[in-house]
Amino acid sequence: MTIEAPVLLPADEAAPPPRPALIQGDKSPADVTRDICKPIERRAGALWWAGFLTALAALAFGIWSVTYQFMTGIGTWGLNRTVGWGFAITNFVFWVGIGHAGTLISAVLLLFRQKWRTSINRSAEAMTIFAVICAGLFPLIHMGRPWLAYWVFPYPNFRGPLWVNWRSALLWDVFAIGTYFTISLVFWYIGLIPDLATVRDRASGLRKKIFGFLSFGWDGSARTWSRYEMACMLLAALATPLVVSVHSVVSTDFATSVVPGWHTTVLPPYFVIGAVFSGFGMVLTLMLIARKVMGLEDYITRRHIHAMCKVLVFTGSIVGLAYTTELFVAWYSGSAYERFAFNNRMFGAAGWAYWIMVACNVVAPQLLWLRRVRNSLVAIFAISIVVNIGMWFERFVIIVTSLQRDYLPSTWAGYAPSLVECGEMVGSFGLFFTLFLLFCRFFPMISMFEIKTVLEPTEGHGADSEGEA
Amino acid sequence: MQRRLHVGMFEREGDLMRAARECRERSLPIVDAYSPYPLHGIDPLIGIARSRLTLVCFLGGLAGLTIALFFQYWTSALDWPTNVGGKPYDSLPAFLPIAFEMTVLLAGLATAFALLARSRLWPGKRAPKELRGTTDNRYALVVAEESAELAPREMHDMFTRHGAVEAWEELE
Amino acid sequence: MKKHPRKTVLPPFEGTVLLPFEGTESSRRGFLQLVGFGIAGAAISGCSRGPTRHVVPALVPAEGVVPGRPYWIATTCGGCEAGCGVLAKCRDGRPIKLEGNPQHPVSSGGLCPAGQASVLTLYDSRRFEKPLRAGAAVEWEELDPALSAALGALRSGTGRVRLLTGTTNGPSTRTAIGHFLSSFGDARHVTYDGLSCAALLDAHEAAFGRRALPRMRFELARTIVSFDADFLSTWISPVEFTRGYSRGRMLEGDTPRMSMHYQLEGRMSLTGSCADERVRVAPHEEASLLAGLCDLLEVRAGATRRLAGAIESCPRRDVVERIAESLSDSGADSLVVAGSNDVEVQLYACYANHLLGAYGRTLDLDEPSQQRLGDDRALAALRDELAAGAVDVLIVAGANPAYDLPDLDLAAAGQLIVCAEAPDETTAIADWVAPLPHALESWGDAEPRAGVLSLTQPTVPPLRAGRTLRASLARWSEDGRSERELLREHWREAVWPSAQDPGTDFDAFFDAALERGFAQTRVQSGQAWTLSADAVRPTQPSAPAADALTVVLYPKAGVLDGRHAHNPWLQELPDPVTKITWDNYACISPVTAERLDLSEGDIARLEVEGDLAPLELPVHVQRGQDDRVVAVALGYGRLGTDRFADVGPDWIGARPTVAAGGVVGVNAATLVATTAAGLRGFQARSARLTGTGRSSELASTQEHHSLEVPAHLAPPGHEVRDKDIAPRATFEQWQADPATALHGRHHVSGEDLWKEDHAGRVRWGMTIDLARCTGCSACVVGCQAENNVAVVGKDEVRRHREMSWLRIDRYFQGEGDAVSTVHQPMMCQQCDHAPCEAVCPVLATVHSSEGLNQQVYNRCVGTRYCANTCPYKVRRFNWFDYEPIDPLQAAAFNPDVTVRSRGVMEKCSFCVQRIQEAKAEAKRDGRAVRDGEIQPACQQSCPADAITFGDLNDPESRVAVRATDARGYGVLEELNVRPSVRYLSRVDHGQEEDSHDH
Amino acid sequence: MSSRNANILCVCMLLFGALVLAQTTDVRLPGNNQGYEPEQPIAFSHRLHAGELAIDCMYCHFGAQTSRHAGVPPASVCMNCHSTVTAGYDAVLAEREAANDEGRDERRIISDELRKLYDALALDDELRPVAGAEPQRIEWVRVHDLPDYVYFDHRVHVARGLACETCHGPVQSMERVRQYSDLAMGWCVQCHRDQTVVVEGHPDEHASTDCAACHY
Repeated sequence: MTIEAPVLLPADEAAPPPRPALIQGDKSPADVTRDICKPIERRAGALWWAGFLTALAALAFGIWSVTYQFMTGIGTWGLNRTVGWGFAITNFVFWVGIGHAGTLISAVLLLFRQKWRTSINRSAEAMTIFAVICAGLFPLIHMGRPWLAYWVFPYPNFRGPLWVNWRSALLWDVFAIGTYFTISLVFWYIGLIPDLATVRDRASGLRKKIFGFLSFGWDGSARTWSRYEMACMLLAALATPLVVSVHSVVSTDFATSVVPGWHTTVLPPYFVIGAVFSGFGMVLTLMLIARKVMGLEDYITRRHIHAMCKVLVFTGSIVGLAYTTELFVAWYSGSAYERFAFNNRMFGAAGWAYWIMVACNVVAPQLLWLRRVRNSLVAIFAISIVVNIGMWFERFVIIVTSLQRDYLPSTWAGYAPSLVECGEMVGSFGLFFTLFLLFCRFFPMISMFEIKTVLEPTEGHGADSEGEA
Repeated sequence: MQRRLHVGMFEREGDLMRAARECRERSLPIVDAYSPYPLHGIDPLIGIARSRLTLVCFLGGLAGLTIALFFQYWTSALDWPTNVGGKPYDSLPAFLPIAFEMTVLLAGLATAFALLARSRLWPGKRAPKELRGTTDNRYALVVAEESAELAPREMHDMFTRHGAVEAWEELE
Repeated sequence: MKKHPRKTVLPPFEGTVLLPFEGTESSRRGFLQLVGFGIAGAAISGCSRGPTRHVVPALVPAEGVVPGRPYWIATTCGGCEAGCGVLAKCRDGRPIKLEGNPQHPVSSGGLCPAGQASVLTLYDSRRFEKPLRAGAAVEWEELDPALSAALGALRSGTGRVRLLTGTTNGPSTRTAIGHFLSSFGDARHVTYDGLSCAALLDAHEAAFGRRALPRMRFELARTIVSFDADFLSTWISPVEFTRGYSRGRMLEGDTPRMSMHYQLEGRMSLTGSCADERVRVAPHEEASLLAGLCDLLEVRAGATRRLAGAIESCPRRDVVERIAESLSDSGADSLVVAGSNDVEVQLYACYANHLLGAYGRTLDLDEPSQQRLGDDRALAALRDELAAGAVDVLIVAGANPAYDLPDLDLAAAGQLIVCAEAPDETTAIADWVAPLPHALESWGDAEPRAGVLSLTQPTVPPLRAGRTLRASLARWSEDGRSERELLREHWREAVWPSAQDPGTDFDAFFDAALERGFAQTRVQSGQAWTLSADAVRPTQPSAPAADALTVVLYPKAGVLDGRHAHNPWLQELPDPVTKITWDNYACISPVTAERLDLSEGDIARLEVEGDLAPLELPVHVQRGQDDRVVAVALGYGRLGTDRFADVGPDWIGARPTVAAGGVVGVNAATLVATTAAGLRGFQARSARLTGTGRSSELASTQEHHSLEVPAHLAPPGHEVRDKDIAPRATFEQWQADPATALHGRHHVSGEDLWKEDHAGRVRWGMTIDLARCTGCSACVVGCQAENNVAVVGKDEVRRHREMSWLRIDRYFQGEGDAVSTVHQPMMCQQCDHAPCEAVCPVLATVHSSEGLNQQVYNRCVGTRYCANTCPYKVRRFNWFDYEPIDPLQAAAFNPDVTVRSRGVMEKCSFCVQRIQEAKAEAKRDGRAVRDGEIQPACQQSCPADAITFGDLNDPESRVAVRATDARGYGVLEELNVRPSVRYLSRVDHGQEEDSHDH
Repeated sequence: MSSRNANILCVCMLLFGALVLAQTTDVRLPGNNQGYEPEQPIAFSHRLHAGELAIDCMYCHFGAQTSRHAGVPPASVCMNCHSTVTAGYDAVLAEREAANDEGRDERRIISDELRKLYDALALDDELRPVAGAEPQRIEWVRVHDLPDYVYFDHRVHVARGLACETCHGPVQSMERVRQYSDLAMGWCVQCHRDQTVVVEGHPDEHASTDCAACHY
């Protein structure tokens, strides 16, 4: 049941804002509620079903692949004694990276009071969580004996007790990813509570019960809001160094080893910025689809998209700098193995992957300097896809080309993924989109209460309107 | 002792703020205000003190740091010292990443739980029905009256004067 | 789902000890029952309480045998005719590992890959369970009377009986054969060798009047010239020769020595890869080269010029002159050997040795070798007889002529009686098959060298129905004595009287011989051997058509002439030179490959002269091979190797090792030609090689064959990685400065960022002397047998998922004649600062207080992170569960080593089970472990004594002394991983390398 | 509000109850077979042999001194005594009395359990081999069964003077052998940490806590 609010607003007499409005269409809070709740209150459209079934099919392929691999062995992958990590860890790093944009948008931009984030932060955070779920699965399934994966946790046991190896970067991963997932989930859910209450108050029947349960009895009291804002600030302040730490820790999987091409100190910042870059690529992809499919053009405006394009150009350039730095350090190290590793990365048997990476990550985003490109949604969408592909290749290049040719020439080998590995990669995309589409369908995918704070003022507030979100 | 609560329901943020300011001027204790989004500037009018969540967050983080560092040291150097790659038993630099993650984890969880506990929010809790509109586009102001010092329609009139679409009173 | 690695599919056999003597029917059944029980038990293990497990003690225990305690039985290896002495390590009544017998006069402790692997053949379920009559199983009780009757009928008449065997040097068997054949009017014993050395024996007959194979003493030779003789790998007695060769290249002690080794050959052999100077020659040039050499030696020796002017028509005169100079400098301390089966070539080699005075020094005719006795001319006579239908009964024993000798019409014999262990090409056409026992379950003897009598005794009651030839012949001559009695009687009558140390009591003598595994008899010495120089005549140079290739047929280490083709360990053993497994192939030089437009793995058609069916086989491009030669390995395409269709894991991407109904490799024995002299020629045919347009990926364990990195990727000055991985110096450089090879290596600071707080009392370490290592791969199979290393099949090897804990990295440098080769055994380096340990999240690989890099299978969750960070890439991951193809072969598992299940990492453990065993024994005796008491399987099997193991913290220990040698270095030690394996850099007489100093 | 409190109380009580139950009853993790006491094919009494008769453990389990496995004795070891002792003393006395009373020669009494041993060895009542009968193996049930990836060596522990009871418990008072210790890794390691070992010239060294001491 919805409450029809009487439209009492007078005509907008305020001067036009200096910049295009964040939210278009002169929305009132009631419009916001109605618009954003609409997709979750009506039946799903054909486009949603098409996307959902496709994602589900991909997920099913992934589930078959994982099941077959668990029953048969890691041998169903294309790995060998030389290349012990391939698609799985590439996908792991890729997905962790994807997650970073969500946290960046919700936490870092919150701290910097960037108001344009309000339209995209909810779904970006959801994307983070789903991406981290996809990421977390890969270290699990890449284990030879995944049914013993709980051994990586330091739980009390009857083996002495025998603990875990705190010096292993893989264990750091467990804690970093675990913390990242937990904090992201908490942050996301706390952000959802007021909106869940909104949905609750518009709903009836079972739906009301479910959202009533999920909204924790939220009533929008000023005392709660006060604490709520403080908590969000604190969580944002925690999430900001956390997001930097997570990909730094992931990079130590490589940086702390002796493999030439992995063993390099530039990796942590390189990985973090790459993660932000790839994450924004993915956010752009999703937002461009979502605004179209869910009819949210008024909320995710060109201004948002332009802002994200700027981030993309900026981070893409830093990524380019990181690639150059890496080459310089390899040369400057004087180590023949390091130099060889990078020569091989560029001009060796798998050199094509390196050049795909450079073309996608460094060259393609530079097109966004052009206004024509920036104004074409199709071009932006294409670039965002290209960035995703490029960043996937970046991880592939780092992991595989370094392992393929290390110290002893006798053990040099190649790597080609198997059907099962491809199935698991496709499956992870299937899982990601399945979860994301379910999220779009059942949760308000734009933060209503935050949008309401950034609506253009409809009347003079005087001294009252100083505070902004 | 029973109090009378006067509730004014507004449709514009500014209306509520003006009503609240008047209450403040007339020293009428504002119990709370309900809004679809945080209202800035309302805290001093209601008399909400700065939240102590910061302290909770700090203590949570401190606990995480301490537990992580001690536990890693205890398991690696005291309980079962194991030679791992020739590294010292007490490999402090290697313990830092996990110490950091645990700091963030416990700080974040402590903050979140403190928020829920302090605001009395839990799964399945029922929200007051009367204020339903405040999660959409309405703003409610609740003013308490200790003893029947106000004229019966006085509060209602004041709320309406500031643009309230609804106003009522109830006994607590 | 299986939760934990399985130790073995057999229970620990508590108390089920079987006497190492002649088994009875019931005990054999009991053994097999237990094997069956064990497998059933393993299949259902893994639950928390698990099934009830039973302990089945023997009712009456065998004397001195305690369940779970290993014991050794000295016996003789049955892997080939070399007759190496072995100690069979037995546990709970069955042999699980063969080790070289250090006291044995022939092999002195080493054991070759084939010998190591022969223990697996014992547990081969293909072996005959019953005699066969025309392919149908019968009982011995049916076969014996029938054959006795048939043979008895021939005894009275004029029937022709022929016995065709491989080299049979066991005196008791030879006596039995002689006794058996003498009862017939027309009976003859024909001996042949699959890998014939008949020309060598015939040449000595022509030259010295006695058909004998001299004992070759490589340890005494200062200059060795080998014409295509692969004496370090497959030729006659490789273990003995390798030991001698390595003693001749001794850099320790007061008088370091380094023999000069020239190898002239067409293909690239393992021996050639070890040579100081290697010259590529085509087979048809060998005679001219040797004649030219003899010509020069005649001049130098001042002998009658029988070959005057031969040097003029010699193809590589410069080389021959250099060799002649070196040889005459060494005088009698020289050795010229030739692998050719051409009498002319062998005669020249004889003559050269004679001119040098090598007979009596490096060549001993007083104690001749009996490791090859085959006579190809007798074989040719048999062929004619068979063709004429003139053989009434042909008995074939311990040989597979239907495969080796495709031109022998066996079916033409009136009756074909075959004695064989397992089905083969010959038993398939036999009228009667009388099963032979495996060497590890039979009584027997061998005389590999005159005066050395090596005993064979059972280590397990017969698992199958086999009966030795000696016993069968006796039975068919109505002699009912048991095998042991037959052997003892022969020894009492023939051996004891001439024994070197007979004692007074025969029983004591025989028991002592059984305990040692051999006895030595007195041989006549000081006999004057005069060479009748008339046999030496000038050669007629021959040259085949310019563009034709000469086919060189050669045996591969392991499979040899095909007798071990059914052994999965040997099929998966990488060829020491090509590193290819599970196949034979046509080796051609890079130049030839380019000329013929063929590349690695292309399937080519090999058309040979004569009306022989062409062979289609994949091409392998081999550096250092002569451009006019195509080399193909013998021993492949064997019947019954279709058993390997099932080897390896079964999954959707699996490609079978052999197609259904197919066999491993291609049979090249059809290309063996019979030369004009009646000898079998292994390099006699010329051929053409053409591409078919198809290709098939060869299963090679090494993809990049050189220490050279691709030029366009190499940082300047680092085009070759030899300095950090395998540095090398010449003997002269070494004499001037023993550390020459190590100059210009990376600086190794050895500094730590932290204080070392883990010093242990003991630090196990190993040294590997690359100046001694020949790359023979005995250690690889020894390790596999000791540590239950799985066989994974061809497809998995192609995918670089071989499981071997110990591999031999082989690097070539240079091209053509200038190819130099490094063989570098590579296993876990047990680094003190192991990169693998730091990365394991669950502490599944940590360092022990004794310096071992431990891998705990049951803790491993299989992240493979450790393998990624291992700079040596020696960690092996269980991609699947690998089941043995033959369930019975699970009995060969070492019960002291966990069998790893899928999903866990494994690697060399320095044979920690042996360390633990030695420590336990030392504790029981209340003493410390003695230096040398612990020998890992690789060290034990090494014929070249290249590997030393021990406590590096004990300055007196042999390993500590070797580790401090000036040649010592750690591979990649500049990474500061502190490997516990120290390599001693290679020293040889090869080309001097310019040491690039930094 | 009160119903919520009641819910919380219920959960707390349940948790407490579970805790108490875990403490008082013998709750073990999967894989822990402490207390396993299977029935054996022959009701051999360790209480009688090791306790009353005080036969040394090593007399039967001779492998413990020289081998990894202590071993279950072969039937021939039983026959060292049981070729003469064929029944319990009480039964023999009763037969003697009965024989006295009835004025006949004593008969050889064979107890039911020993009958099984003789049957296995294919011996008749006079302990002579039965013609044509094959001896049968006795399938004892294994009590102390370590996982396959653990290598425990009896000989080292016996050589160091460790008493059998330390791990196997008071076997001399057990009618049927029971697994006394939990044999978990923590139990092994605890002892290895406390125990010192004397090695020539290196007096106080702990028993090894290296992984490879047991796992290889």
